[in-house]
Amino acid sequence: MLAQVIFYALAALTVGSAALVAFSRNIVYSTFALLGALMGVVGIYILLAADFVAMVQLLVYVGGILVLTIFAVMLTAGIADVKVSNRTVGTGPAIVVAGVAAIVMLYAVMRTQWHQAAAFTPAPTTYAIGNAFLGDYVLPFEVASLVLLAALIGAIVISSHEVRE
Amino acid sequence: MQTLIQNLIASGAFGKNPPRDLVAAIVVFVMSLVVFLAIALPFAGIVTWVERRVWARIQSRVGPNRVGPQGFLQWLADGVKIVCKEDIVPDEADARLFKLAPFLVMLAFTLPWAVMPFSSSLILADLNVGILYMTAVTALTVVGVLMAGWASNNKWSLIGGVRSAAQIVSYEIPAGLSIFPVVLMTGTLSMQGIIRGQGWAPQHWFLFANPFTFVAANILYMSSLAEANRTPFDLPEAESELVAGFATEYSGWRYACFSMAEWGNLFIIGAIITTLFLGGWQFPHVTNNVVAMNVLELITFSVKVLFLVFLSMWIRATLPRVRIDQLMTACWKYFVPISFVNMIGTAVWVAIWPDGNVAMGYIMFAGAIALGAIFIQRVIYYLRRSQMEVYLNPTI
Amino acid sequence: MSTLRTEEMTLNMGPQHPSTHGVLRFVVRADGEVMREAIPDVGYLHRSIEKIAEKVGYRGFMPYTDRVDYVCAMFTNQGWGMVCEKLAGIEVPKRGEYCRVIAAEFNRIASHLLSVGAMAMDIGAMTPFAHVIREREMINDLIEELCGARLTFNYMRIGGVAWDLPPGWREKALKYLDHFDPILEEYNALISWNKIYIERLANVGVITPADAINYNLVGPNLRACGIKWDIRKDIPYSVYPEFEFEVPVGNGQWGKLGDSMDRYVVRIREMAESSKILRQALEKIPPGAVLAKVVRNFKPPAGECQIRVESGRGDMGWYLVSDGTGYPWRVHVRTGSFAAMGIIQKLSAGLMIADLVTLIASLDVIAPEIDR
Amino acid sequence: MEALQILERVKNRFGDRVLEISEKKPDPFAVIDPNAIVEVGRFMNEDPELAMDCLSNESGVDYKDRVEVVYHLFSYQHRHGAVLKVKLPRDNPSVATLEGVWKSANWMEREIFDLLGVNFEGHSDMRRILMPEDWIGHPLRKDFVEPPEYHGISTVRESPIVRLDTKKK
Repeated sequence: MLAQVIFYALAALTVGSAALVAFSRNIVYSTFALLGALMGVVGIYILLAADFVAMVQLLVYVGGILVLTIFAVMLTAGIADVKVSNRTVGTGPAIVVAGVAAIVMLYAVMRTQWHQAAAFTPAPTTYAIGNAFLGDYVLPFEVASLVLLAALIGAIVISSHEVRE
Repeated sequence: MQTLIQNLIASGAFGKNPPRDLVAAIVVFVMSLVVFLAIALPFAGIVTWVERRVWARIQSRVGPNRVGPQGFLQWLADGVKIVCKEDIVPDEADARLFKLAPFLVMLAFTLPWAVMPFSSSLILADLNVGILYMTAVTALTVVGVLMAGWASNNKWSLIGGVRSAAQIVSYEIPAGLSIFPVVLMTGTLSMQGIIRGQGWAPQHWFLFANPFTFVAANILYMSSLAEANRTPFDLPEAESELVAGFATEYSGWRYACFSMAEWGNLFIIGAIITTLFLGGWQFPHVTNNVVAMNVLELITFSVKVLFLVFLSMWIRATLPRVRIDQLMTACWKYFVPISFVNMIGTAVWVAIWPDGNVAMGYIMFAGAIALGAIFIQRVIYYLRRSQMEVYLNPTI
Repeated sequence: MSTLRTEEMTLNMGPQHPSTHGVLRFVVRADGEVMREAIPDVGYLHRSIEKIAEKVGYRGFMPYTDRVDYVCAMFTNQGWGMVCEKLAGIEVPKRGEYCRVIAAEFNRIASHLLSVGAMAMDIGAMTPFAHVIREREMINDLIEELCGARLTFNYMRIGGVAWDLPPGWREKALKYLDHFDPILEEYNALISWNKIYIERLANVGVITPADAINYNLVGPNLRACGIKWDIRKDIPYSVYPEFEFEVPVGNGQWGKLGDSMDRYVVRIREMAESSKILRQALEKIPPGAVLAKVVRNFKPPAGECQIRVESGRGDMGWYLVSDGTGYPWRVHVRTGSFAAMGIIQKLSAGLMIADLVTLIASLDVIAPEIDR
Repeated sequence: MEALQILERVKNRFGDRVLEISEKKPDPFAVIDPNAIVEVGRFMNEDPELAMDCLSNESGVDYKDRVEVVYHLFSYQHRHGAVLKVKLPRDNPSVATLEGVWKSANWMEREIFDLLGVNFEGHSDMRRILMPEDWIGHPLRKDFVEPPEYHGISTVRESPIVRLDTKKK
């Protein structure tokens, strides 16, 4: 019961913040609303006893990606004024796309045979995640690392090119 | 209220043992409050007084010495004064975000106290991912700072906020990477687990476990200073350039929130480094009395942390501020690569000596003592030289 | 990628800003942290001292000269005294000149100390400021005993100085110098050879020698560009030819010639030289009168002349036009800070905002001296 | 070179455009035709024997019947100096700027413009420098009368010694 209350509260926080991100006319509000959405996800992870993932979510998404996003937004033209706002563009096509996506997802949700997992006792997940990464899933893990490495090198090449110009 | 709780119990909201779980929840809540009100807030306050006194000593001044014995109650007086001040929200500011920002900063300052390992039993929650939690929640500060910087609608504040964001995001990488050598050696992320992996004697501390951890400890300390906006990395609030950076437009208790978080963060920095590298609360087992042991451990932990806090005050009083490009260069060109080397080096070291190398511990401890002796000798040399009694004005 | 364009930000720095040394204002156009341009806006401390001179007469103007540059007021005193003496052909007694030199050199040390401390504060270190103020207070104590004032001295008169050295003052001054010389070493250990200081100052705000002359930079700012030029040595006045001292020049040891670090180091070295001059002056000071006989209603002959004094901020030019009455027809002071401010706009392009602060500090501008 | 020799050299070069040479002690000076001041300045800057590389001082003087701009030139190379003057009419005085020869002229000319109202033709940034932008008049003119108030701030003191007790009503 309490778990349900907390879950719905967190879900409301996540969805509400996400809606604010989408609908706010102020780009800075949108960015800061992301904080609520990401924190809601952190809460849901904790509720699911995924302690490690929750912390990584907090560290990477809130501490890293969110701040980078804000940082990028702060470099937008005219940002020094608090009354910054952004226009909505392409409302019509967006509604069509969103509608189609909603229908597909609803269909999938209805068709899926949901089964409830048995009650579990919270246990540390760090070891399990570590073992999974370097055991069963070592290939995907390494491939992902390689992709990231390539992206890093690409970023360095592009930025050094810019500097030379 | 009572009916609500009874209803909640009746509905099974607290699991199989309603009264026990409810009590546990309330105890945790009250303890958090007590820890916050009884430790975090006074600590942040007292540190302001200590800092001003230490600073004054270094600058050959007296410092605040009027309120209470040796001016000890100065922090209370300042606190009362600042809370009584008018809380100004500038007309042109974005009032909502402007008011929200101090809370976020305070949140980031409060959350780490939950896993603060004061002693072997005095810890609110020995989280399985304690050290990760600590670094993750302190990262929330930057969101508050950015919010304050933008919402103030002051260009200097905005520059302060953007500087702060760039700085904290960058320095989180070497700070995070410097934690990994210790995690590699202990195989746990729990605060207590890391402390239990070390001994009470300095040669058993992770600081002296191998050369890589020693470097990692130094990088972690410097990066933490940068994350906490302390000199020489206090660019976001550089008085001489940005006036007070993101806090320029704040006044009254909202400003107090920022400064309190800043000073309280010193304790958190000290606690992280003490836990990871300085043996935490480890104290030789001198008595079987649990309470006495805990008190001794608490004292050990506090002394180590306060030494690190004092060190940061010393640094602040001595060093000038670096420039933003130098700050970034130091991080990306030096700290990050060195941190990676530390990680790999520690991994190799652990592979060769899985149980650690005690001889190395002794050697490094001896080396550290020698370095410290040279340093203290220099300090005494300059102290002697500046000893002087020249008062030219006959009226003094 | 060429379409990517960042927005330029126009910042208002000052007049109430902690590191604009009084009330200066800069309009800074910045691209992020890098400045495109910093346009100085002065005049917030304009009191029309030159106009006041036309109303208060020759003797009455002496206290006003203190306010031209309150950090080293002895030199403005001396400048006004010298320009009047030159026009009227008054000979200052030897002891009077010595008193002037002693007071002025003490004031130069105090001025440079303040400059060094304020610079450290602008870079972000608070401690050096407290330390230099401690030394400066002792100098102020000495000068207070000499003339009764700590900031706006009004010590000199047309034809000499107001009072002779008090009894026992000479010994005190020498004792202070014994204390000061090692302290200077301590400053070097604390500030000058600090890695962060050098990194912050070297290669910042580089002025070429040609620019320095063209923009009429004077004093330590000029010497830092490698030009060995000191009014005390090259257009000797007062009794300076009787003393042995070096003229420190910048050598670009830490970066390019004429950068902020050079300006800083020149000031530190000049303090040591001033101390040398002071020792010699205190040793050699002859007995006699300190004030020439000047008629009470001082009226120089009609005419005009200009003199140059080496003040703490460098060559200070006093231009006086007299019409033969008891009131000067026109007084003009050309000060070092005024010229130094003129070059900031040129230097600021491409610097960072933090560098502007150190640049102002290294040029050692004093707002009242700019505006007068 | 002595100041008089310098002025003679300028006189030889420019003839009657050097209107007058005053040998009066202590600082002799030459009065230059206002139309020729830039040429004279450039010559004195570039001539290897004079090499006046520094405009040490530039000030304006109001003589009630005329306005003079005084140039104190100086050579770091030869360590000698000279004084030039131009005499201008009191109504709308105007002279060419020396900014192109010596950069230091920029601010000093702005100051003269601000305080004495001399217009420098060709100056890159002819704005008031010390006085506020909206100030009326030029304070160092001899006939300048201080306005009684500026933006509602009174500049007049009723009596040199204001007795506080008598002011209270």
